[in-house]
Amino acid sequence: MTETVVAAAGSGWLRIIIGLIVVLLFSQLNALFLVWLERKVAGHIQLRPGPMEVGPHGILQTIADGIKLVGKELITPRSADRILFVIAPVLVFMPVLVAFLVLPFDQHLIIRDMNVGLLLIFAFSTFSVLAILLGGWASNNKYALLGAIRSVAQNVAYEIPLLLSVMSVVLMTHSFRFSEIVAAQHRFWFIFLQPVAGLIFFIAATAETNRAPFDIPEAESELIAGFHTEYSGMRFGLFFLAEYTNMFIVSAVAASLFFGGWQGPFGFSLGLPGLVWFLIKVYILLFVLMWFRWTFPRVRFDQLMNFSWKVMIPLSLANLLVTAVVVKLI
Amino acid sequence: MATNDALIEQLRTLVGAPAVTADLDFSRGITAEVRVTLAQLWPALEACRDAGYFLETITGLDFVDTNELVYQVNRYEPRCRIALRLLCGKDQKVPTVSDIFSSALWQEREVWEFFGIRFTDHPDLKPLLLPEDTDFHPLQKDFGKVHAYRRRDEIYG
Amino acid sequence: MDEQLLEPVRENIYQLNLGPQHPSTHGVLRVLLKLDGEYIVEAEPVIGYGHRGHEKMGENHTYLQFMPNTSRMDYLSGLIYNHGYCLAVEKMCGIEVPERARYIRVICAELNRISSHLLWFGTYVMDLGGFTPFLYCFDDREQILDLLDGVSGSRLTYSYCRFGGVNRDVDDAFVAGARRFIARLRSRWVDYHNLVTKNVIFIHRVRDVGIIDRDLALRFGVTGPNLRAAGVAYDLRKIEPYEVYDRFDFEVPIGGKGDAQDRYHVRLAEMEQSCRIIEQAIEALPAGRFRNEYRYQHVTPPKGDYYLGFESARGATGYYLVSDGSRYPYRCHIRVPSFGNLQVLTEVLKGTMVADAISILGSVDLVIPEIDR
Amino acid sequence: MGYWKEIVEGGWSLVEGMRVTAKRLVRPVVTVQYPRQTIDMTLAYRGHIELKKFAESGSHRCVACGTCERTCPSHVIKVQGVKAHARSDKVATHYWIDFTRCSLCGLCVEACPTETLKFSREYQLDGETRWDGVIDLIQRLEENRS
Repeated sequence: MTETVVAAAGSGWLRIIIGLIVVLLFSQLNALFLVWLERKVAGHIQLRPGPMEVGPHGILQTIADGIKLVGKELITPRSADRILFVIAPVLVFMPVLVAFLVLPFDQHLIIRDMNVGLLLIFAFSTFSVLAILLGGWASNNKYALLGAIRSVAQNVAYEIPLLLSVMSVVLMTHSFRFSEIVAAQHRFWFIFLQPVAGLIFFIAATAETNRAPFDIPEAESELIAGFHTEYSGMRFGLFFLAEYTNMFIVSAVAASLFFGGWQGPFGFSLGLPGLVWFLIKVYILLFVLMWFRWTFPRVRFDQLMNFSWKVMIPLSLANLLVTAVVVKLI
Repeated sequence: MATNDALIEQLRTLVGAPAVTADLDFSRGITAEVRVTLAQLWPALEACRDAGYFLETITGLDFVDTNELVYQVNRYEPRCRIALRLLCGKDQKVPTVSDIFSSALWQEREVWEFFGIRFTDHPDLKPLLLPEDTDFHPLQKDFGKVHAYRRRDEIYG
Repeated sequence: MDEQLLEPVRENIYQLNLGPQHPSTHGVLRVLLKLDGEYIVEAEPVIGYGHRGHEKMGENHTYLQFMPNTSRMDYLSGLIYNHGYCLAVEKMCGIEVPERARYIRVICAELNRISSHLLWFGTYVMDLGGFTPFLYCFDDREQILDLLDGVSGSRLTYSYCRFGGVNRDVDDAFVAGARRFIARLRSRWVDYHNLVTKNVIFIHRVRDVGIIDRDLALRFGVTGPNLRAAGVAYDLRKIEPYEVYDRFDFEVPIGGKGDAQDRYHVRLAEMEQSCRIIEQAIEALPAGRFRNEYRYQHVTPPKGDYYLGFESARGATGYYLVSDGSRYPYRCHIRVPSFGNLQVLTEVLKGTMVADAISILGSVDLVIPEIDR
Repeated sequence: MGYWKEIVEGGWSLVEGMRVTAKRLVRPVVTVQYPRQTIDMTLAYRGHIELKKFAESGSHRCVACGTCERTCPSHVIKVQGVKAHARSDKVATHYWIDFTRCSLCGLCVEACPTETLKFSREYQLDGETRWDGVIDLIQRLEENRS
């Protein structure tokens, strides 16, 4: 059915508009669901049930929370830079939406199958750093500023291994186009061919999304709430939703690059449609991200940088080199 | 125990034998009590520090006729709690011992805010637990509800 | 970082107010930090937000009336404070305590110590960003609270000890429960070590962080596990055995360097030693009265002063009581271990990062209301 | 070599940690869903104080001696009593406690010469004003009787 809808939408503007509406709906609902899921996972890991009151097993809890957030007063600190302060939460959410345009949910369920899809995602994901920096700076709060500074340094440091590990995949497929990369994994997922790159990508992606154990820009026990210390109401809500949408995107990219996207393992689809395979993989990866968060303590800022520059980057460079040589030889 | 005796002997020579009361039974929770004067405080505490003691606590006492400071020093092993008792008049200033024991920095601030006993040469004598603009000394016996305000000899006779 | 390195950046130094409302200052501690980027140039703890005037209250209450206050200073080891206070007054008045009561007190005080250390363990890992161990510890701690609730009727501020005994007798259910708890706690260590102790992130956060060595400790009067982590076996339960501690076979775990990792290991080892004490005390628990027949309401100690030092979960604590022969103490001074343990941070925090400061603040196990009194 | 060893060992320690949390993930929860489930208080539980009802008289034995009043560190208790006639014992007519200031130490219970005080086992003691914490125990006893 999805295929007919997509086909009916045809190409061009109509497709993009419909795509955007679907993306908006999906990303919002998905983020709400993820928040609920995170709380459930956290709860059960910690031997407690998590949200239970609103809806069956608390499934509607995040919607109730969202309504509460919408209803809250938006407080702008007196000494804040008002314009930047307001822009930052919007800016953090925008690039997130763009990324959905090129994600391959299924063989045909790609809003825009660009030949630079991969680059587009990474280009836009860097935007969110800017938004965090703006938010932290504009708040005129030392904790927020510290969080913003940490965030920038961390993102710069982890962008490199992230891209280098992606490059190994690109070298193997000779393409930045998502559909081709996924199609190339028809038989073997790249996680089997590129385990090191996959691992590095996942770790760097955890850092990119500011998730524990790399959540130092927020660092609750150190910086109160980091860059969004001063944000309230839906402005905070946007930062919050963006975090979960970001998680979804990196998991989706990881699923497409290393876990065969919409394809089943070793070419067996087991009768499941591509979209289901894709979502299964994405949610498993999301679960792992949550599992990380509720298991590990937070790394320290300088250790985080050390880890990036001394371990991740050399490893990914070496991996890239080996990949290049092997690809050349074959 | 030898080291303890050595220090007590040293204190005896510093402040005079009658001022030192050794209590080896520990019946009042201390091994020795030493009465010091303002001038003897420094050398006595320095001797304690050099013998490897640490400052456990400084307690102020407010009597009708005088204030009293009790410096308790102790060592890690074997136990030897020595109380140095310093009588200081109502408006006498006490030399700070924060150069000997850093922990006195805060303890003297506490004594100052609670008893109004001033310490000379203290680098930062401001209230510790009370708000910075406090102008009363709550543990003085003329502050607030008090059960008894006694002369020193009524208790230590 | 030494002074020379800091000199060129003096003008870039800014102040950060860590607290009094901050997730990691445990209560109402405020630390004024002078920062250069993320590095701390100067740290000044500002305390007193929880000052209630316990020492003044002590002068205005009879000896017995002050007893409930004692568990409200260090609310995490309230029973140990009760215990110490009752011991001090009993020593002053020469009150004999039945054997059974003394054993019960030791058992409960050690349980209280374990619960305090467990809470520290959980909150420390939480300060470092790991939230989950905190709740596992609370699960364990809940067992202790249930046990102590069953005998004392209260879960945090016990007011359990009385002059000449304890409030209620322990029953077989308590003894069995304590045994069960010890077995349970021992079975949990494997998981705790896998989850926290061996975790590479955790190790990097605590190793060589916030070193308090012997000399520094001596200068600032640091006591308790923080001192023992520096390799000094100073435990008042051994050095000045009060109650019946001299009848038990237990060790005083010590560390080496005195960094956060040593403090962590010392506290974990101490829990095991407390378990050993409890086991022995349960084994030897004599029959008899849990309290003297005469219920002391108004005691009038003879004139003079008395100092009683005891080991709370945080270090060497002491009550200094001056009696003027009336029913009210003339002076009631409390030596609290966290006082020195916090003051030493003015030195230790220098040159560390903000993240380390949190780690150090957590590792010395501060209870702010205890300092504020 | 140490470099690789550290990476591998460090990584393995993380996996070990994740095993611990995964194990817990499938365990039953240990918490109690409070308003829906409740736990019985232990026998020793110290709620606010209450007057005991004695079988032989069907009432309390408070003689309004005021020992509890004097023992209480926080001045929570206020007792009033009357003598029916000059030679009879005093009987309490009012026994107020201000629960908001009570620290539940239990000294009053021990001090009571007629042993007419006990701890209630109530713990849901919320109120809207501070006066909701002021309870007349004698009135409460009467109400419980009817």
